[in-house]
Amino acid sequence: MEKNFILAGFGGQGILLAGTILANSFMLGGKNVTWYPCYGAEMRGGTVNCEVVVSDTEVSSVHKQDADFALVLNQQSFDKFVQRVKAGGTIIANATLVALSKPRDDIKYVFAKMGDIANAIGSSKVTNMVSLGVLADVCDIVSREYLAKAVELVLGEKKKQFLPLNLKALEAGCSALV
Amino acid sequence: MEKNFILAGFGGQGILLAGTILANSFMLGGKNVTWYPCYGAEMRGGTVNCEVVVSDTEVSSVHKQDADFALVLNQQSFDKFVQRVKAGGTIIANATLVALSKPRDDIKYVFAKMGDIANAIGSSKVTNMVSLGVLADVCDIVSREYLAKAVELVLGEKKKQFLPLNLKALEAGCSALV
Amino acid sequence: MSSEKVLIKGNYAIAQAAINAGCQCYFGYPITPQTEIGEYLSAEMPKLGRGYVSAESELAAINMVVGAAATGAKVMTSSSSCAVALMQEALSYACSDEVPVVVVNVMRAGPGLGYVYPAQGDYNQAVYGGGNGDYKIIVLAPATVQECIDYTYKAFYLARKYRNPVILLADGLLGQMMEPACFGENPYPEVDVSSWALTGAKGRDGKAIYSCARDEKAHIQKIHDLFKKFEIITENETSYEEFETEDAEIILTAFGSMTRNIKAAIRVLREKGVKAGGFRPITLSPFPTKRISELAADGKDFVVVEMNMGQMFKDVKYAVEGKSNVSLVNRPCGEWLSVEEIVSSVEKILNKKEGAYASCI
Amino acid sequence: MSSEKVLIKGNYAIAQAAINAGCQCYFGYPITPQTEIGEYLSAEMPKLGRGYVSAESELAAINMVVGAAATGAKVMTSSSSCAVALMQEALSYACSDEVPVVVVNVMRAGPGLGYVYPAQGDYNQAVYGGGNGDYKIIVLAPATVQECIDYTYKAFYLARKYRNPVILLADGLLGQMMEPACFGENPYPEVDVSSWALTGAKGRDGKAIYSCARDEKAHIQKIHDLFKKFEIITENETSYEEFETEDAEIILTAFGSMTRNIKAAIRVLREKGVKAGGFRPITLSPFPTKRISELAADGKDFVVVEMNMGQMFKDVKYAVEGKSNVSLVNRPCGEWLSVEEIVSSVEKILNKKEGAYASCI
Amino acid sequence: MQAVFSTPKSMKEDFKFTFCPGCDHGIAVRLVAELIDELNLKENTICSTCVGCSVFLYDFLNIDCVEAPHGRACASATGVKRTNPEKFVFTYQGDGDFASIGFAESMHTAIRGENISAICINNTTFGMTGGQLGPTTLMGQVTTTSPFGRNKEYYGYPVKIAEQIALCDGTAFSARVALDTIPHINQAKQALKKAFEVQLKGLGFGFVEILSSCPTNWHMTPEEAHEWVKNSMIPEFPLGTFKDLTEVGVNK
Amino acid sequence: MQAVFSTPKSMKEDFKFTFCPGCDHGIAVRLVAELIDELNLKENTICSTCVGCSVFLYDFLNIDCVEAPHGRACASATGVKRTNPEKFVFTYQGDGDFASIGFAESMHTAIRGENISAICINNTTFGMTGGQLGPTTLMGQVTTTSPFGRNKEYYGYPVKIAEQIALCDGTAFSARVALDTIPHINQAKQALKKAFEVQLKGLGFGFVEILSSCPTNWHMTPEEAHEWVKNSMIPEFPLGTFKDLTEVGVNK
Amino acid sequence: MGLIKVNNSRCKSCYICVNTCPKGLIKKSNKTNRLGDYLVEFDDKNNECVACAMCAKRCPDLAIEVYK
Amino acid sequence: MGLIKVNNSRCKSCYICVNTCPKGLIKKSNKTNRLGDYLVEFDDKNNECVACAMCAKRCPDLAIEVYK
Ligand SMILES: Cc1ncc(C[n+]2csc(CCOP(=O)(O)OP(=O)(O)O)c2C)c(N)n1
Ligand SMILES: Cc1ncc(C[n+]2csc(CCOP(=O)(O)OP(=O)(O)O)c2C)c(N)n1
Ligand code: SF4
Ligand code: SF4
Ligand code: SF4
Ligand code: SF4
Repeated sequence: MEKNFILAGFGGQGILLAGTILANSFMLGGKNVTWYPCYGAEMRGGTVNCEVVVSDTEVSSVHKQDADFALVLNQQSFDKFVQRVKAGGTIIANATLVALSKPRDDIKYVFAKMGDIANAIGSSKVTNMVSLGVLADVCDIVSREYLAKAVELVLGEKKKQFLPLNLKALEAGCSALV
Repeated sequence: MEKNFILAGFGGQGILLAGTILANSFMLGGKNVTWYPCYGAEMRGGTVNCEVVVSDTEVSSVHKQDADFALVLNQQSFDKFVQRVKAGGTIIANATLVALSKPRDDIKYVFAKMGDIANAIGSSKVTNMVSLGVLADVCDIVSREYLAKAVELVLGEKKKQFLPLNLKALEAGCSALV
Repeated sequence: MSSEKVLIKGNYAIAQAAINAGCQCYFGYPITPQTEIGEYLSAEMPKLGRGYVSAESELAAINMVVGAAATGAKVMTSSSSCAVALMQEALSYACSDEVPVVVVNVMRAGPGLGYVYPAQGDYNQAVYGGGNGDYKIIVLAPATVQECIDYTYKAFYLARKYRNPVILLADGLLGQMMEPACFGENPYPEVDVSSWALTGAKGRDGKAIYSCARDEKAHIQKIHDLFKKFEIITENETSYEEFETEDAEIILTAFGSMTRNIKAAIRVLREKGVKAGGFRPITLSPFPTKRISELAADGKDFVVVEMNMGQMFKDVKYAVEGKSNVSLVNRPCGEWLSVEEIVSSVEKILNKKEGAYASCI
Repeated sequence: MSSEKVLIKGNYAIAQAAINAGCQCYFGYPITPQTEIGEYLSAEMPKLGRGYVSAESELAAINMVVGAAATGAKVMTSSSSCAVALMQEALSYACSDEVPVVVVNVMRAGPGLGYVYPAQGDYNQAVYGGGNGDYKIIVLAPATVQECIDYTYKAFYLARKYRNPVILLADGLLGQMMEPACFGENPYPEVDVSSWALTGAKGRDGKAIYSCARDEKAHIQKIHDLFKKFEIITENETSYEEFETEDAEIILTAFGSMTRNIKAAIRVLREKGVKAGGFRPITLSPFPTKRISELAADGKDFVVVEMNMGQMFKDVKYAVEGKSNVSLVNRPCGEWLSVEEIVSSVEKILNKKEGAYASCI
Repeated sequence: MQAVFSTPKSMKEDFKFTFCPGCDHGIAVRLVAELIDELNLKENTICSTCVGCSVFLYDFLNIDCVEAPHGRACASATGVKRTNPEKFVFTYQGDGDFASIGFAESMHTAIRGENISAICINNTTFGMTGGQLGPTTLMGQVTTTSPFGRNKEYYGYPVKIAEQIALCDGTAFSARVALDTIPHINQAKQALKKAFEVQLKGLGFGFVEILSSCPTNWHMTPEEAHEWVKNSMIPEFPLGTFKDLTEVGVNK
Repeated sequence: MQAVFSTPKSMKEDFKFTFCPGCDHGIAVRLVAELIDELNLKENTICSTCVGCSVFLYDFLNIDCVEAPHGRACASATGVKRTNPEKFVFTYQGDGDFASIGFAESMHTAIRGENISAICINNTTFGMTGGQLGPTTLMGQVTTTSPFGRNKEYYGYPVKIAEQIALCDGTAFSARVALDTIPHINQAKQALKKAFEVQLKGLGFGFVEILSSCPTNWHMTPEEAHEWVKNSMIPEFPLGTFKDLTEVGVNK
Repeated sequence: MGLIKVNNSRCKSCYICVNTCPKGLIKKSNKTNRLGDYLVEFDDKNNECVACAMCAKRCPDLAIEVYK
Repeated sequence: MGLIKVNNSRCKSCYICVNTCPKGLIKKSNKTNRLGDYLVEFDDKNNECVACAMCAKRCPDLAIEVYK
């Protein structure tokens, strides 16, 4: 089993952090995992994305041409990565910023107003956490429990005060599709 | 036919110039020839020497381990290069500065008071030219005529005023052994 | 913490491993994709009372490293590709000086500026040098973040054990990716450097470390000694990884983080019924020429998979000496060759049996 | 004067040939044994209204040369060994920039400072670079003072014809020796550089010369194009000299001024009844791999004779691919291998038929 | 209506700055372009570009450019000028490029009195690589490689580029300017003009150090960044002309 | 009888200078050795040597030495000092080494305020390679690479090393001295002592530029060479102390 | 009497112009650029703009043209 | 009252000492060094040397020792 996830959005949406937490959750679950960032061809501005690959054996490539899951937080990322989801794969989009559209027939679509949910909880800054919750809901191999532990691990002592809000956002994401 | 000549003395005795003139004389005679300078292991002071190789075909090595002829203008050079003359080869020494001695049996020795001859002509500075004259006298393949032409060529227009003295010294060298 | 797994970036892994290995001072100048090594150390070294120097250039950094290493200090610098090119003169000196220098090269693309496209184009730069004269550097190529740690430890050890510069040749992928890894303890013993290190001429005559014997004969001897030393290094330290070579008919060969891709490709090929195996030099210098030669003598063909124009390919082919076929699957830089690309290229090669020619994708 | 023979030093021959080839400006920094090139040009260039720059370093000099070459100017620098190591970054850029740079390396010893012991230790430095990434330089190795002239002309021509850096790889022996030589006329036509040279954006848009395409795909293409260009260079310009190879059983191989020694050794060996021949690459890059391979396929053994630890030896062995034996007769620096030493080493090799192993004297 | 302010003609038509929002690099490039227009230099100029945030200068200015490796723009420009003395030749460099890795080349180009103009953008950091400590980082300043602030024990002191260049006998003009206010921008343009003119008159090396903001790596808004230029940089790097031989020519 | 002048103890017993007859390098080395004796530094010193006529310094001084490539002695010494802060570390370099190829390293070592002492022998030429034009060659001076004399068009101007170094904020001491007369030799020793002391006190970079003769490449007798130091060099390179923070310490 | 035109494809939403205009005639709009940042708009209902060009001189992206 | 000793293996015959000694007590001798140059000798018949050490201070080759 080897699955890869592309997480994408614009700078400031906490994409790299979300990817780090996802990767940590896999590590805590005892899997092999890699995380790899991409800043795109342009050096400044534009979208940011990272790729997380989880595997039972050693990860084969850390940066693949297509993805099993794409988690996209803005329109540009949707437009770009919808093309790179494998046939049969899933794209999970932040409907707050992404228009509902289904340009391909061979993949699954999940739309959730992650930004709105985050705002409702208290800050659009935790949209990324909401999105991870949605991902856990959609994707079997992503574990809510390990995600929560990973959030704690990554925030660490220094940012402990943000833990409750982040966990709440994660939680909210997990039940967003209900 | 390939013969090589080592010319040696201390800095200031005009060794490199003498070698250059010798090499030019061979070139004028239509031979293949190379000239190669050695400054010794020490960078400053000490002896200077150069090596001239003349050949009917392309010169095989420009810097050889032993020599057919050694032309030495001071004692240190004599001591060093007497060991590097080939068996059957010849060492030609400036008896003004080199003590008469024959440490080996298998080579020929020629001693001439080149410095005294040069002084007599007018300047110890032309000891090198005297030595070339001696060499021409001793060694068949070195031609007096081409040497004289080579002196003219090497001194050139700029140093034309020194030509007569140098030619005189060369001439004196040629008949020094008589 | 040391035996726990942590998810960490290759660059940080190298930096922390250097600290664990006892690195006393870091000298460096920023360049993507390895700037984080210096950034990490600028934060951590002062806390430990150790040194960090923002050098004015890589040329300065490597010469600082050589000076420090001459006193027996454990030191390192890190950089990338075009900037490592600036270190060639000093590396040639360091080999001749026999000082234990550690250089990390987290490769980006070339030639020239190369931006930050991932690549493995500095194989020749590391293995053949580019400084003057005859000298050899030990080159270690990690494939995972764990190995970034392991071989950083090893780099410091080998450098001191053999008084020879060591290059840790990583790539941008490895530097930038995170992966779970465990620091453990630096497994290597301390090396006694007191016989040669400069410490001030206390109770003894002054001694000097320099590159060039003053007499021709002695210099020739020195070079022969250096090469004899490297023969011992070759004997003792040549290191490689083999997977499923025993029954293999075709051996995929890669170095650095491309290793993971060939491993997966081998699995796929095996599933498809191709008897594929893998060979991965860990020390690029000394290169496992002997082992490759043995495998070739067994009639096994080679496919070299690398992100450059066939630099390691040439050394594999040199080792094979015509005993079997050697092919190349490569891209000069950019997107890492994917498992699928590798598999389909190998299949093409198998069909054509063309051997010994490059099949650049 | 131009058709007359003159007795001239290799260094001066190179300098005057550069003038004859139309060199517009020289940029350099002194280093023995090639300082005379700069000294000669500092006297002659001003008389011709051409440029001479005392650069502050070799690093500066090569970057001046690259800048000037980007405007289509004929320019050069010269240096030696350890100092050429400082040019590696810029040479990698220059290859990628495709600017016609001419670099003369009059080799001294290495590694490190190397004093001025004669040597041929920069074969790898010139042929494999040491800059980053994949690039190839044209390397010409003269064997006589006459060839210093001929290949200086050629270096300027090839650099412009192919928009590729050219290294003239001479050695201290050649630089310091005098030999009769004839300048003749520069035999090469002018190359039109107007399509790419920077001349100020007069009546057109500004254009730029840079090393790295801004998009990954374009950069990959650029590298492929550079390598395709080098294939054409290999096709058109690979150059070597063969002597008495036809019936030879053993072929002595050397480059640069060692060529004269193997020629003489072949004569001696022939006299002794050994069927010896000679092969001498003139372009070290592109290397005459194909021709060596053909000779090896004919069953001819090789003995590589060089003043280093076996650098060209490896390329010969690579070309031979196990088809015949390759031996090495070498010394890392210092006294040039004599004809007698070569002859006796070849005889030893013939007796033992050991092949493929180094027999360092 | 008539345009009283528009894009200089020597900008590329479709240029798109790769600088961050609010970065002063853009203003510096515009001033250069305006001067190229005003002095009618576009068709006669060759620029040696550098490696840093302005690496793509050749995509912005519609002039001929050659890219130099990091730090070597002055050497490259020397090569260009010596073989093309009639061309207008300038460099546009970051302070890391000019005064850290390339300091020997920069100083010696001044020492040689090379007839070129050099521009150095001093933003107290290595912008392109993400804000490390550079040769001009202020005492106490936090960067990614001076996380506890620049202190003398580890890092030493910032370098005074314009003063060092002014001390070189080959320098005909050396000034330090800033871009934080409109008067300063106007002064900057005047200084650049002089640095260009000394070249055109053949007087020697012309140099301008431009104090410039890097909001991204300073983690400030563009306005905060300009305040910081004013309050922190200018006191340490005084504005002014340190050498001006426009009238008399180089001193020997 | 008692020796009033003898060979410093920190000279190697069998040292043999490789300098030319009458070359001031020998005097400079002696002064260094005397100070090492007087300050009792022999057992605690590491020197980074250079490539130039003094390349064999390690054969003369009985101290630990590491050879740096041409121009990199200050970088090498930085490496030594940062890992051995308790050691006394100095460089001994030619002006070509210090101020031409190695100018970036030299300046930045001063800028960083590295606690080392650096000595630069200014003899207006590259001695070891046979007298080429160097960074300090005087205007009009004939060398093997300025056969028509140094002119500004081709070569630019000589560099004022001690002044440039003094301008660096990390410099605690910078002076220029000469060796042409006994009073000058005495002053030189005093300056060297200060440059050593600022290091011992941890005040920053200590630097001395020593005007020195090169009879060989100037084609002069030793006495003529000293006259030339006096009449030609000193007017262009004024002797003096350009910075002295011995008392107050580095300024920040 | 004055008028400015903002080139939206160049504007990077640094808002220097907003803070610079002495009459406060430039404002954040609610249009976004391709990075999702809000562009600026010229809002001069009372024809206050005197074409001083201060906004343009401080715009680092050459996004403003000024007319009179 | 004073006395100097010249170390002949160090002396390079630069003659700086000859020109330096204020009393003219150092002279070219007719002994040569290994390069063939004439060495110097101390010639102080009248015991004029005051051990000022000026010769030694200017000798670039540390060839002179001074005693008092
Ligand atoms: C030889 C080399 N070293 C390092 C780098 C990485 N690098 C690129 S730009 C840069 C510094 C940029 O800073 P500066 O020159 O101040 O310009 P800015 O980006 O701030 O405009 C560095 C270190 C490189 N490209 N080449
Ligand atoms: C990289 C490099 N470039 C050039 C040289 C050749 N070289 C050796 S010493 C020297 C200059 C010596 O001049 P200086 O530093 O002034 O010292 P001096 O010999 O005058 O004491 C040069 C150019 C070298 N060894 N290495
Ligand atoms: S990093 Fe700084 S200097 Fe570079 S473009 Fe951004 S703001 Fe400007
Ligand atoms: S060349 Fe000059 S500096 Fe060097 S040792 Fe001789 S006199 Fe002294
Ligand atoms: S100053 Fe320019 S880039 Fe900034 S907001 Fe205004 S128009 Fe846009
Ligand atoms: S000064 Fe010294 S080296 Fe010179 S002649 Fe006198 S004793 Fe000899």
